[in-house]
Amino acid sequence: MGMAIDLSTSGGILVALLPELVLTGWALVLLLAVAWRHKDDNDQLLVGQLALMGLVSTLLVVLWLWVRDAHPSGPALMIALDPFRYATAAIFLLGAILVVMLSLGYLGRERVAAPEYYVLVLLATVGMMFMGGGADLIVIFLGLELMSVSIYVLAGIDRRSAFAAEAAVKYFLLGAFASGFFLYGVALIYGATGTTNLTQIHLQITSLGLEANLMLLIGIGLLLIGFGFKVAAVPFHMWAPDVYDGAPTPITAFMAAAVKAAGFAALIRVLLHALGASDGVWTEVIWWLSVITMIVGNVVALAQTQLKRMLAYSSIGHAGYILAAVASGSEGGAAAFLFYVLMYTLMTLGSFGVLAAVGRRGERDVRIDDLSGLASRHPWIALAMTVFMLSLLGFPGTAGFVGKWLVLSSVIRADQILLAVLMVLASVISAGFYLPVVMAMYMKPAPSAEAHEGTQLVGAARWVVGVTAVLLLLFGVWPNRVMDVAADGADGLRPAPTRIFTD
Amino acid sequence: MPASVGWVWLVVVLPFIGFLANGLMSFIRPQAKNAVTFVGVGVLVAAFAAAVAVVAGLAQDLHAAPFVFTYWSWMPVGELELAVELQVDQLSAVMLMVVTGVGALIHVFSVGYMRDDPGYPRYFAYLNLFVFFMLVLVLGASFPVMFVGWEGVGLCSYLLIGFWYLDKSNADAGKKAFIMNRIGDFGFLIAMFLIFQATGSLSFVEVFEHAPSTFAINGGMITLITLALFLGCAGKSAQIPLYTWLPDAMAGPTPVSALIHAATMVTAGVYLVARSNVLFAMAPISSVVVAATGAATALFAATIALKQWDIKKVLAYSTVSQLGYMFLGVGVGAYAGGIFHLVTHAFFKALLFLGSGSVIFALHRAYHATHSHEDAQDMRNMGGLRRYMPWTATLMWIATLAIAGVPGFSGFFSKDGVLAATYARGHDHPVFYFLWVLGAVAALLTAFYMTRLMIYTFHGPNRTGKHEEPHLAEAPWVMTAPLVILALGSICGGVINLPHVLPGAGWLEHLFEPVTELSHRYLPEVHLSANTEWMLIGIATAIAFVGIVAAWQLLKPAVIQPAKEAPVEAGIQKVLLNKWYVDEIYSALFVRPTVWLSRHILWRFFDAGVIDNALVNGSAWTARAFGFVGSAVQTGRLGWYLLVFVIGTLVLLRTVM
Amino acid sequence: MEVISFWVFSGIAIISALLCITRKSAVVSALWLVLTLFSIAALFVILDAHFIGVIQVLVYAGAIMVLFLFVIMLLNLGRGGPTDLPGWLGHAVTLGIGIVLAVELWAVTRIVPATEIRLPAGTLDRVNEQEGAVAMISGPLFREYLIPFEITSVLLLAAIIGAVVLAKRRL
Amino acid sequence: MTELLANMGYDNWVLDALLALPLLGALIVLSFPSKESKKIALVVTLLEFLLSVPLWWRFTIGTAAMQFQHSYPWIPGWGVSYRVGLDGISLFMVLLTTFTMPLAVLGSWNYIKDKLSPYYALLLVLTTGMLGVFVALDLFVFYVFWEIMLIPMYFLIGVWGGPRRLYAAIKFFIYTFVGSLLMLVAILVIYVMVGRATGVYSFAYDHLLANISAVEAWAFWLFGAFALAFAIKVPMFPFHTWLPDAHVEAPTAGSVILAGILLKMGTYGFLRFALPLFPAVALHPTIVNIMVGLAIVGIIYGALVAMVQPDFKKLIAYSSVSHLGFVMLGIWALTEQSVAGAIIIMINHGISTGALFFMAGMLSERRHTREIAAFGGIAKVVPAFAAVLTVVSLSSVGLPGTNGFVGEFLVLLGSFGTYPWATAVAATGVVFAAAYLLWALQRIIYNKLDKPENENLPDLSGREYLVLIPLLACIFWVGLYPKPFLERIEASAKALITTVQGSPVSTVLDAGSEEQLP
Amino acid sequence: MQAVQGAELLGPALAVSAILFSLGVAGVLLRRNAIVVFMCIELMLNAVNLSFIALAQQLGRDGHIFVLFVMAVAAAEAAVGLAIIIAIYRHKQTVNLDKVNLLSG
Repeated sequence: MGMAIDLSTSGGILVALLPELVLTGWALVLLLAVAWRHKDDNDQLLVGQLALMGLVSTLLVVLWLWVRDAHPSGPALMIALDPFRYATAAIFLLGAILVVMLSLGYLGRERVAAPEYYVLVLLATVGMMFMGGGADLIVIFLGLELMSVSIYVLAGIDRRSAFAAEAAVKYFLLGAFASGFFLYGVALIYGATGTTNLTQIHLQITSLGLEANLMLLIGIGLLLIGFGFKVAAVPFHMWAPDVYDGAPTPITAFMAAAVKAAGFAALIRVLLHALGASDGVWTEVIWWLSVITMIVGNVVALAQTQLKRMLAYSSIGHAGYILAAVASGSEGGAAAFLFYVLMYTLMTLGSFGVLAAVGRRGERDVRIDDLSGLASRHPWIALAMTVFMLSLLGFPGTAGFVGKWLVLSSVIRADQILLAVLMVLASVISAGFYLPVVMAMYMKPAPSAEAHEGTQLVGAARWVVGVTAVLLLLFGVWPNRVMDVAADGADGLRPAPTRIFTD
Repeated sequence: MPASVGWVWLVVVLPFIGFLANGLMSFIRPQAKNAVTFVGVGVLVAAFAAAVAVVAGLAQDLHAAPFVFTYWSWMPVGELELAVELQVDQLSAVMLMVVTGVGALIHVFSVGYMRDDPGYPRYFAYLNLFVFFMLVLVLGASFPVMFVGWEGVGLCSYLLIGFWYLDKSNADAGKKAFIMNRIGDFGFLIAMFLIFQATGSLSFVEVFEHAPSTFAINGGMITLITLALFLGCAGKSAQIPLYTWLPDAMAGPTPVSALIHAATMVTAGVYLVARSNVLFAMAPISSVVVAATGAATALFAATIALKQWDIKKVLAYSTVSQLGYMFLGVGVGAYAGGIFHLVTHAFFKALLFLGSGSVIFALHRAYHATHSHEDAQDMRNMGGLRRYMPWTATLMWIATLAIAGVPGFSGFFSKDGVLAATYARGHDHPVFYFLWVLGAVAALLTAFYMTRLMIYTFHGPNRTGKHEEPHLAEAPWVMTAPLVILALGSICGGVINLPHVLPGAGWLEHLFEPVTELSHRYLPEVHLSANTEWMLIGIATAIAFVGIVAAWQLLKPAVIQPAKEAPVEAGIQKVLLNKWYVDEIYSALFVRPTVWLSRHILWRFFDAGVIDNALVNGSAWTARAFGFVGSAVQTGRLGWYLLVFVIGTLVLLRTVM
Repeated sequence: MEVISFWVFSGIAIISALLCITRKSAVVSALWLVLTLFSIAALFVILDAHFIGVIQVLVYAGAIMVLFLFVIMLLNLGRGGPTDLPGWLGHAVTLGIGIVLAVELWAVTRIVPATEIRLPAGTLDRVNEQEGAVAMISGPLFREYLIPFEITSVLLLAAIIGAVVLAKRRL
Repeated sequence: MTELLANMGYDNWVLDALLALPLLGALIVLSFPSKESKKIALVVTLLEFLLSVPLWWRFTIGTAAMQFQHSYPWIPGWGVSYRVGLDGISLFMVLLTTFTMPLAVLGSWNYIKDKLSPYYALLLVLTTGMLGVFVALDLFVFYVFWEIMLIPMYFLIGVWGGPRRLYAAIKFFIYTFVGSLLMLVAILVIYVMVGRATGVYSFAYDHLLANISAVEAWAFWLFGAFALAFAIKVPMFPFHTWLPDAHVEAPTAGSVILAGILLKMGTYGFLRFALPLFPAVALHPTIVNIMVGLAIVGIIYGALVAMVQPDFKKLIAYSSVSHLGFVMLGIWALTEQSVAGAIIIMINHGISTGALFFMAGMLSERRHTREIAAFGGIAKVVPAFAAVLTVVSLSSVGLPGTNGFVGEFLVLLGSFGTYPWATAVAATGVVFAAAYLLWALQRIIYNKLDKPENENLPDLSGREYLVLIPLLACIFWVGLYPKPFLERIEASAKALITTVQGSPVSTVLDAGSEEQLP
Repeated sequence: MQAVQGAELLGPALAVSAILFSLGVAGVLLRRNAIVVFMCIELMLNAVNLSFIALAQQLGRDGHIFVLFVMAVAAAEAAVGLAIIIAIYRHKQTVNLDKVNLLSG
């Protein structure tokens, strides 16, 4: 029975917050480094490496807490100490690590001279970790804002690019707008239950029978809108394609993977942990969100010619799949989410890595057909890309399939078979835009002799692409361990109705 | 059991060996004609010898029950116990003799006829294969095994009709034959399924044993079965409505026409009816259908034969007509009579064909010598040939008299037998009198057109052409010798089944008693009074002579012009010349509509248009179209995005409240 | 008395908000917004949140709005160029949506928090008198709400960095 | 010999070896220079075949039980285990596969000119995929193999295919994908519901089969999902339109494998899953009418459309639709003869149609066209080719003495008892079959030799003989002495029939399917 | 008396906040000037704050703390947001959102 942490003591709080503190500390170190040296690319590289160290060390701390099975001795105030937090934190950190690795070469190539980039990546990650680990709506809200603010800036960090600036302004205005709704939702939930602590909210709802309280319901609705925006659920998704399109590719990957994951983590924690009692309401909403999201995302992706936008829409589609897991409203669904989002992070980072290798200047101009003949020039890159595409498609043998399988079975266990059917139909549609990528690489001749000469994976990006591809195949064939971990991560997330807990 | 009967497998295997050997030769040593001849003819002679041995074995007890030899289990599934087995009984014995005997003769003839053909080995390979399948057909001890031979001979006929495949019309003829046979075979299959459903077995012995206990006489099931079987027969034996392939089949080499399309294969239908006489006897309606079809075909084909100029076409329609007689016979229950006519017909028709073969051979050589491209089969190019080829002329006259039914010749007895049997049925039901009349008229026409053929071919002035005349000559002995033997058969073949008024009558009928005794329960033989018989004989004789004399008087070979300057026919003559336009009608009614439907409606419109474009690609396009709509909605204007966002909000709040 | 003042300030807030969103010039809008914020501050005070009211004036009306105006001046949008207001259709749609949203949100006003979780009347007043307006906030802020408070600091740090990165002249 | 193998524990490792060997081979092929690849591939496939041959003798006749069966846990947490086995039905599918692959390699010998190593590697991977489908006894594993095999085929068509290969490839992929994903949902539903009912969550075939009653309420929809997936694969009219494109565009070996093996996966699926799992639905009058009706339509329609195809490969493709219509009829007739016949046809179709595709490939290798009109009279220049083509066509027409007859005869004979009228209609198919094949035959090898480019075509080469002779041998073996096949099939066929007919006909449809909607 | 007053002021306060929120949303929809849009968002946040305070009066001071944090967040957003707006102005010489549509489809 792992180590119990008393959150009423400052020491306990320190331990509980250790990962966030460590990462923030590293962020400050980076800041100093930036202030000290910010002349040329090497300085930037140095900062990047420091950031990598920071993320890795934080990951170790998280794993330490997880392995020691740190849990609160009393009520979990403000910050949760449960496997779900550790699992999500690990995923965010993994995503951030891969992003930083992609960026090391990328920033230099694109001549983005802003070493603060890495600081902001770290701070955004801190924000995500608070979203995944917040036991109180206020913490989740602040985490969300911390993440958002950093991402707003990161989206527009390439100040020479008008696209980046536009992406930033769009993302910022809509984001602020959305957090207005989120906040209103928090206010109403607070009004209905008199507290913002997730566990307490659950207890209040059950003990006072507030399941159908109108104020609570509207609060939930507004909350869902706020989250819906963060995870780019239709119809709150309109920002996503443009922002993904305009932002620097590694940041796009970061948004598509980690930011979305953070949104889902918080959403799932709030819905299952605090609002599980009134799931009658939100499952229906999520059901609809999921359906339209997966359909719109995949269908519109069919019409894309640019690779980057196609991936953007496809990530909307995947948000739909994850929402389906949420709609199942079970810990099984949460476990499926953890597995899926981990694998999804790998695929996304990998495919954007390839994109970054193929394109230039934000990769906006890379059309799918520009990949023609890539297989003959760069067989390994093409192979990796094929793995990513098949995995995104959810094809057996890749981790994407296992993920989809888990989501499906969680959905079916919740007897929402129609949702399952719609989900597979949506993924049939997705074959219509994933396969052409493979087709272009292998089945179309290179347009010209000098095509793909510029294509190369710089530095660490090579590792990102390679490792993600290998992992996807590995977990596709042997997912056992990860599945168990995911199940453990979701364990006890949804409190049993009868669990009485003394304040 | 007499041991020699057991050699029956040898009879079957020998021709097959010949096929394999010659088939191999045709690839490795196409020029080694002597070897091919040795093998090709040798196996047939050997098979004949073996067949004689088998029959001799059987002859030790003419009333023996059928000998069934099982070789291996073929398709044993559940209650279906299907084995590869041969059956030797009186009926198959007779067929065995005909097939191997006539077959051997025709093989010999072919040696001369095909001498200069580049496809010589292939020809003999096919011919041997045909004999093999024909033997399987007649010896098969169950419907499926028989069916193997049944379709096998069809295949060989297909291959041999299209032997000179580089000419499209030959290939067409072969295809037509095969497909029309397949239509018949469809009936055969259905019949087999029905029989299996009813009796749970398919082997002759069991089926016929169980038949009486299984089927109600004149019941629906038995009628259906027999009609289905008869559809098969009609296809194989060129009866109305499936006869049109046979005349076209003359595209093949003439010996083939003699063997397959006169003597053996086309008679398989008759054999099948005779073989399953029990079933037909239990289904009077079907029997009447058989008889009526036979009579009608006999007459109809005879009319067409009247106006054909192609010597082989005349013989072809004559064959169809004669087959009609055989069906008339088996239809009225005179199974022995039917088979009897089959045997005699095998002799004289083979003789006629081979004779015409040597005629064509002669003209062909003549035209070849002068490099002219006249039609060597058109009687208008012949005439007076008896001066150049006396042997052929004489022998063919014998055959003509036989088929015309001149007393004493084999054809007279067999045809008279059939007609007498038909007449005898008359007191069961008057319709048979009508059939008898049809038969009689057909007999008249037969006498007429055969005489016509002889006159135009061998008598009057020669129309072959100045330069060709010197080259006209008798065929080599290797071709004439078989004719002589066949001629003997045509003359005295009748003795095996003399009318009842004569001493030693009905030998064949007695021979077949073991086979037909069951059916006699349902279809007892009616014996006419001696007077009636004499009367019928008289009528038949009269008919024969009237036909011959009429032709001799009416037709003036002198006025005929050679084919190229011949005037165009008109009126009924034209209709007859064009065989009542049946081919045209069929193609307009069935062939072209089917192809058109398949190509334009089924394939282009439905398959490519509806299913593939509209539904399959259509759904893909629709999805993509929605995609374009979706990305058009993505205008890039923040105001619009906010609007969508807020509208979504309103809806969502509505749902939660 | 308080009730009346509540309604007065509410009226002011609403009207000035309305003007804020409908005035053509950005500067004017900004000024109307300031007025709204002021009256909201007043409402805070009426609702027993004295400290917050003060902060509202300081932070919002003071700092944030000044920042806005500063930027407006910087980008010299003072004297409006072409209006940024849409045509009548835009107004109509907006009006419709606004009303619908208001109606939907209005529903919450019918709900009164369950009595079990409500404090006895005037509790905050009493706390106010005992601890003073500041201590009443600062107490929990540095105890239960320590963690959020720290997060806020990081948030502000991030914001500063971001602002600097984006706005600094040198590329 | 077999004892020796037995002592080597052959029965325990053979299936694993069969699945592993090709993958290993693929790696070897990739790791060697590409000029070696075809030799390696040939060796590997031959080894594979030799490895599989003893199954013939080691297989115990007269039992319907799964043989050579064993399993290892794969994802124990989810009741997924690698579980393989053979019965009388799958035995022949496996043998057919291992028999076809070496020929496929030989058939590609000169046809494939570039990217050799990946080509042969994919062929080998494909082998594993197909074998996996036939031996899997765990629905999860089955599904995985079922999908896996799409990828190699997709590349074979898309990379080495004809001019419209891209279209054909993606069409093939998505068409199949639609069905199989719905099947995945169905599998999961069964898994969950059976798990709920029994408390044991497992994908094991026998477990699900034993407790299938748990999904009674859903049976109709689940059957539908399975049936759709399989019907697309078979392909049954009207889900057949991917077939002509795929066949025409695929390289020779691709077409051969498609026709020879892939299509069988559909019919095999019906035999192994759709019927045994949902007998009640399968025997429901409405379903019966639909399936039998579609089978017959397929037979006639396929034949008629085949008749008018200008492209030889397309003609063969449509003829497949017709042939597999017979199989479906036989399966649904559910008599010993018809089911056995259906399985025999599955084998025949692999042999005969495979041979036809090989020969079509040989023609297009020589003339770079598949248009029937481009040929004519070539029997004069390539007699051996013509002879073989004739024999193969006739076997496909179902001439007695060849394999084609045995299958069609048994199916029709068996079905006649169950559906006399349907069978009567189906029997007309034999006439149409003769029509389209003989017509094509005539236009290719007979008629005038009027195209100068045909005048010096080379006749069959030694390698081509090597490909064709085994097929010819099988044509006559199955045609003349099918007993060894039948006796191995019989027990399983009988078992299938008893399983299916042993259950009451479902009332799901009568209850009105609306409330069955999810 | 205060209880009564609080009880009866809660509803109105929530109503006012709802109206203000809606006005903010309406403003966001109405305006095209990025800065004004942003101001309207600030208005929304304030509306929410009003709800918090009104509820806090009934439920305890947690609401006040929350409002405090909201203000901090607003400040942070203001800083970043205005910086972003300046950045876009640098590229486009305008802050009219209708002109900001390079990215679309």
